[in-house]
Amino acid sequence: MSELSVKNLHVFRGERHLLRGLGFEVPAGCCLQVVGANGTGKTTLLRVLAGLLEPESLELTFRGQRIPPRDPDYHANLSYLGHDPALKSDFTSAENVSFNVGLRRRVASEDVQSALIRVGAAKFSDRPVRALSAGQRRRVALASLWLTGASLWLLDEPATNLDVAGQGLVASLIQEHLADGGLVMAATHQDLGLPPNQCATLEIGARGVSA
Amino acid sequence: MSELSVKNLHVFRGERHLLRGLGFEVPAGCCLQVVGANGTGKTTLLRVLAGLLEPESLELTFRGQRIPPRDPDYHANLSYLGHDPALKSDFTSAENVSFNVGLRRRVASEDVQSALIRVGAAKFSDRPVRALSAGQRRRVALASLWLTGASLWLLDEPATNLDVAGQGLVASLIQEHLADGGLVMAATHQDLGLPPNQCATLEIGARGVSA
Amino acid sequence: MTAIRTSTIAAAWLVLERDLRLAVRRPAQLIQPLVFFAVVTLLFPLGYTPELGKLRAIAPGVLWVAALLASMLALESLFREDAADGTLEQFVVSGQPLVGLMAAKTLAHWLLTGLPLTLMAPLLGIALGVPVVAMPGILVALMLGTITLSLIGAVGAGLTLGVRRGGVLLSLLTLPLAVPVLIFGARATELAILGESQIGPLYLLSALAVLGITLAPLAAAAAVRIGLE
Amino acid sequence: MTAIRTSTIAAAWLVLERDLRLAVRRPAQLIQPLVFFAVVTLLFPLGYTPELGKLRAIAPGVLWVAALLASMLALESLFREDAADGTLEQFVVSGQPLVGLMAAKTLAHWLLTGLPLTLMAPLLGIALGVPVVAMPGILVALMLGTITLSLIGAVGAGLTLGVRRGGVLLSLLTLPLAVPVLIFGARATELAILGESQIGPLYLLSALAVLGITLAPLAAAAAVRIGLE
Amino acid sequence: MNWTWFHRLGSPPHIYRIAGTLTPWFAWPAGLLIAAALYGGLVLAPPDYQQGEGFRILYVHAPSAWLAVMIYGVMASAAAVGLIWRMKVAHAVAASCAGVGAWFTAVSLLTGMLWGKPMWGTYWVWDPRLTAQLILLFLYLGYMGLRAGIDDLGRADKASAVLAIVGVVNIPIIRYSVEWWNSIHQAPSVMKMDRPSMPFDMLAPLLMMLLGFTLYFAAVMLVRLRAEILRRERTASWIREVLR
Ligand code: HEM
Ligand SMILES: Nc1ncnc2c1ncn2[C@@H]1O[C@H](COP(=O)(O)OP(=O)(O)OP(=O)(O)O)[C@@H](O)[C@H]1O
Ligand SMILES: Nc1ncnc2c1ncn2[C@@H]1O[C@H](COP(=O)(O)OP(=O)(O)OP(=O)(O)O)[C@@H](O)[C@H]1O
Ligand SMILES: [Mg+2]
Ligand SMILES: [Mg+2]
Repeated sequence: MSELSVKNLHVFRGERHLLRGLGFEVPAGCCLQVVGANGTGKTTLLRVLAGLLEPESLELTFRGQRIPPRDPDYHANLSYLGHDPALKSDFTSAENVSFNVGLRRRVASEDVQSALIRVGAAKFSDRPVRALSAGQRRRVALASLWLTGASLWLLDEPATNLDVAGQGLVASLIQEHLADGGLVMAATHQDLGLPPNQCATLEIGARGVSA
Repeated sequence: MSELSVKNLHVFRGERHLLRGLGFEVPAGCCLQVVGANGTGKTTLLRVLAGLLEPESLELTFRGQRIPPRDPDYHANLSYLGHDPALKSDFTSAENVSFNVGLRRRVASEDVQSALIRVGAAKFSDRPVRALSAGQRRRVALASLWLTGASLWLLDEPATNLDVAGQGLVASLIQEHLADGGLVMAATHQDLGLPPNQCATLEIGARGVSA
Repeated sequence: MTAIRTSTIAAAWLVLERDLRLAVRRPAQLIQPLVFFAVVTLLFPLGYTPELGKLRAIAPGVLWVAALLASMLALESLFREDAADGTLEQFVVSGQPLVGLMAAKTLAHWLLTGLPLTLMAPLLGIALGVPVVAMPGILVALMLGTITLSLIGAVGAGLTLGVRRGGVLLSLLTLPLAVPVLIFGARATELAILGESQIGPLYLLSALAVLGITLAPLAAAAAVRIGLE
Repeated sequence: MTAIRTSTIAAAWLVLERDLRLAVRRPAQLIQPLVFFAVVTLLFPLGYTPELGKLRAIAPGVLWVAALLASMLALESLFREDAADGTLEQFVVSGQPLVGLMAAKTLAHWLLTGLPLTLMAPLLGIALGVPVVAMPGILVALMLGTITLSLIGAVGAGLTLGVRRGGVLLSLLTLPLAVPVLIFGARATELAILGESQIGPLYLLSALAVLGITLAPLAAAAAVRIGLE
Repeated sequence: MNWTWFHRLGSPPHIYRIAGTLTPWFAWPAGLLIAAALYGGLVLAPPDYQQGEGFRILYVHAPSAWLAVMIYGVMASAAAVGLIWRMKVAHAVAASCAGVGAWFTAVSLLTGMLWGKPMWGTYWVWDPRLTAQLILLFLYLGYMGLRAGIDDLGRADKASAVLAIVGVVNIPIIRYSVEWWNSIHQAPSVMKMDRPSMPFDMLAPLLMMLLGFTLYFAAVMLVRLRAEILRRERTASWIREVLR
């Protein structure tokens, strides 16, 4: 049975009808990799599902339930990682992660530490984020994502700024999450190295773009 | 003969001695790919060479001339593409490119148009940048880079946000630039597809990092 | 991983605590509103006259202009930073009611600017020749007024996020919205200086504050949601 | 590709033209300082007294303080956006003398805030009981004074580039430096209202403007360079 | 010309040592002078024929007011040296001056206010000197605020140096304009301070106090400088030797 199903998704950006009646289904334990050329609407799609953008129309079903717009229970179950990683530059990585996760669920500081170790951010976890490089920040953002415990991950180019080891880290985080029965939608051109039965590809924009 | 030679480069960030006596040479028509794990100092290196960061010490030679800090002629010969693409969201791509290039050299609007065509940005060149996707913005930034006519390109993760075709575009822009006798330093983990005689690799951070 | 969801109250508290902690990270920033208030106050004698007798007459206006300006300067940055680094996005995605989070941010702003300004006012009042007996009345008026200014400011700041989307007109509305606060506040201050009863304007200031507390977080949340799209 | 390098003048002109064009695209930014100017100025008749005779006495101080604060309020946006989107980086990398580009940005700021404020002053002056004959004198004084204010402000804005939430700090740095402008400007305005000769203060205002024009762009360029590191 | 002395002057360990050696040479005379001046001022000097005993606060008030201005000059000069010759120690000197200068300014303001209450019946009057002194305090606070606002030390040094220099250009202008402002309004200027014919037994303690305060400033500045150097160089190897 599909955990997440999207039907009849229409989105306008400016005056352009960007996504026209898009529909797809994602079963539990599966990653839907969203691909398409620049500007076809990958980010738009993820932001709509994250509730950041209001679509013209959308029939969204999650775990068999019709999801109305701005449903808090649905939101509690999803985690969105966009281009801006929501890090306060005066705080350390640990402080940032505790805040970002704490907004959703109670979290102990040991959990935060172990998450930072998991993403390879332990070395610099006591430095303020302003003194971190682009890739180091990205890792801290991944730690928050991992720790929220949400079952649906919406990832927009998660591997940006990461080195080769970091790209492997993203792949393994996703694999682990899928193994736990989670759901991932990732807009990325990177090969996630998933077995074919765990990974579907959604190509958007072939038809959907008018410009 | 080497066009660009760097010797004795020392950089501190905060209290950490990040680059310790780094030195290298780049001949004309050659691309130096800067690699290294996240946080080893790739961005720092490029910013120092672009004159945005003051190093503790640096002996820089370009085309056989010792370059003092803040040398306008050196700057006129280089082009830097960093994380922020210097685009005004209220301007169209064409307006942005004419401004960014115009700051350095006179440019006709046909040249701007042909540059936008070259990077695949013609379709959306009349839209304000705020209505562009991440990858589309990146392409506009590449158009400025290409058009400045500077001989030394300093590129920090130029392929970020780009789709597969866009990554190919970056590689081909670099190749063309090298063929014209230009010089490129690019911090990227992407394979640029250059013949081995045109591409050297500088791995930093193996030793240089203390944290 | 056991996941105990954070309650709305706890989430709002977290936001409040975070904003205060961010401010404490830079203690210099805590003092700045106070010095700023003093600097603005200084400008009026310099522009007008050094005579305390005459200054007393414009003291209410001076104090309230300074309060308005401090509120405006500090508020814009409060939201802009959160918008730029993606924090507001995460607020929306978190599933926590945005209204509560916005209320917390507004409260943090008031604690960091409105309250210190209020407490500082007596000192500046003295420099403007205000008699000491008037101070309690001025304190009460500023306390009520700055709360409303923070609330109005939060809506304005939310709206400026979405300025591009045609919120132009709305963002210009917030300043005029502050005008009633300024008028009643200045009037209350004037009455306090004259030693007369302030009941009327204080009553109106409280009414504005109550109205603000009920409506502003809702409006701010709506504004932020629109601004992010 | 033939590469005719852009001359410094042409580059500065480009920057100026771009800032003006950007402002026209986003009229809200243009109007906000004006609304602020009006609200602050009109607060005094509302809060203080409706008697034109008394208002006339405070008019110079009020006009100048309001102009000073409005100009400062608009300052923050002068550099912040350019710093955030990487434009200032490109200025530094372009090899064009930063001083020229900063001078152009300052001029743009003046054209977008100082000049409109000046042009708006007569209207507000009338509301404060200023006689019409005084207007030309007031216009000249404000014109000269706001130029210096923009110049001082550019230095302050450059210095606070690397400071998060620098809005309040910016005003803390610039307001004390602007004291002479305020004093001479208010005096010139007072003399204009009294119908006396303004030569003295206008002369001093011009001297300040000349000093500012010579030194401020240098300081602003140095500040920006430092701020980007 | 031999510049080695100049570069040695710029080396932190060298300055650290010199500062350590010099401190007592300033501190002791400062203490003695201040004690003597206090005795002379509070005990020996005759009460003022107009102001009675209250005038004795002058012995703290006037020297701190003078010092406040002087220290700003020192600070700006050090900042300029740091900026022009890229000398980090000079920046450290400027940074160590700011706090002391702000304190002297505050002391002059506070003693002035305390004095004002009996003299003028109010704590505050918009007198030109008072106003200029207040603005000076704001300049100091702005400088310190800017330093505190920038996290990178090198950037904080350079940015605050630019501010200090801009400020020093402005101080005379500010003083002049404030005088001018006040003379126009002819406020009831109660502060009649220009009395060239001050009797010697009133003047001598004043001058001693001024010298004492200056030496005191030098001593405190050096102590703060040492702390500042330690903070900045905490990763350098020579620190470990010094602290051993
Ligand atoms: C907040 C209040 C005050 C401030 C900020 C203040 C400020 C100053 C300053 C800056 C100076 C140095 C003068 C110069 O060289 O230009 C000074 C000196 C002096 N002040 Fe004050 N003052 C204050 C109150 C008073 C009061 C109430 C008196 C006594 C009536 C007074 C008497 C003097 C005298 C006698 C001198 C030294 C003589 C001189 O320099 O001419 N001050 N004060
Ligand atoms: N402002 C700063 N203050 C102190 N340290 C800093 C600052 N900025 C960066 N650093 C540190 O300097 C090091 C190098 O940063 P840099 O951005 O050059 O890395 P990078 O090689 O580009 O990494 P990435 O692949 O993540 O982009 C990092 O370890 C970072 O933590
Ligand atoms: N605010 C906006 N107003 C109007 N159109 C917009 C806006 N934002 C984006 N668009 C347009 O919507 C389309 C989809 O944008 P989106 O960011 O979703 O693309 P994307 O697939 O994520 O591209 P990329 O690979 O470059 O990130 C683009 O063509 C873009 O030009
Ligand atoms: Mg995208
Ligand atoms: Mg980098």
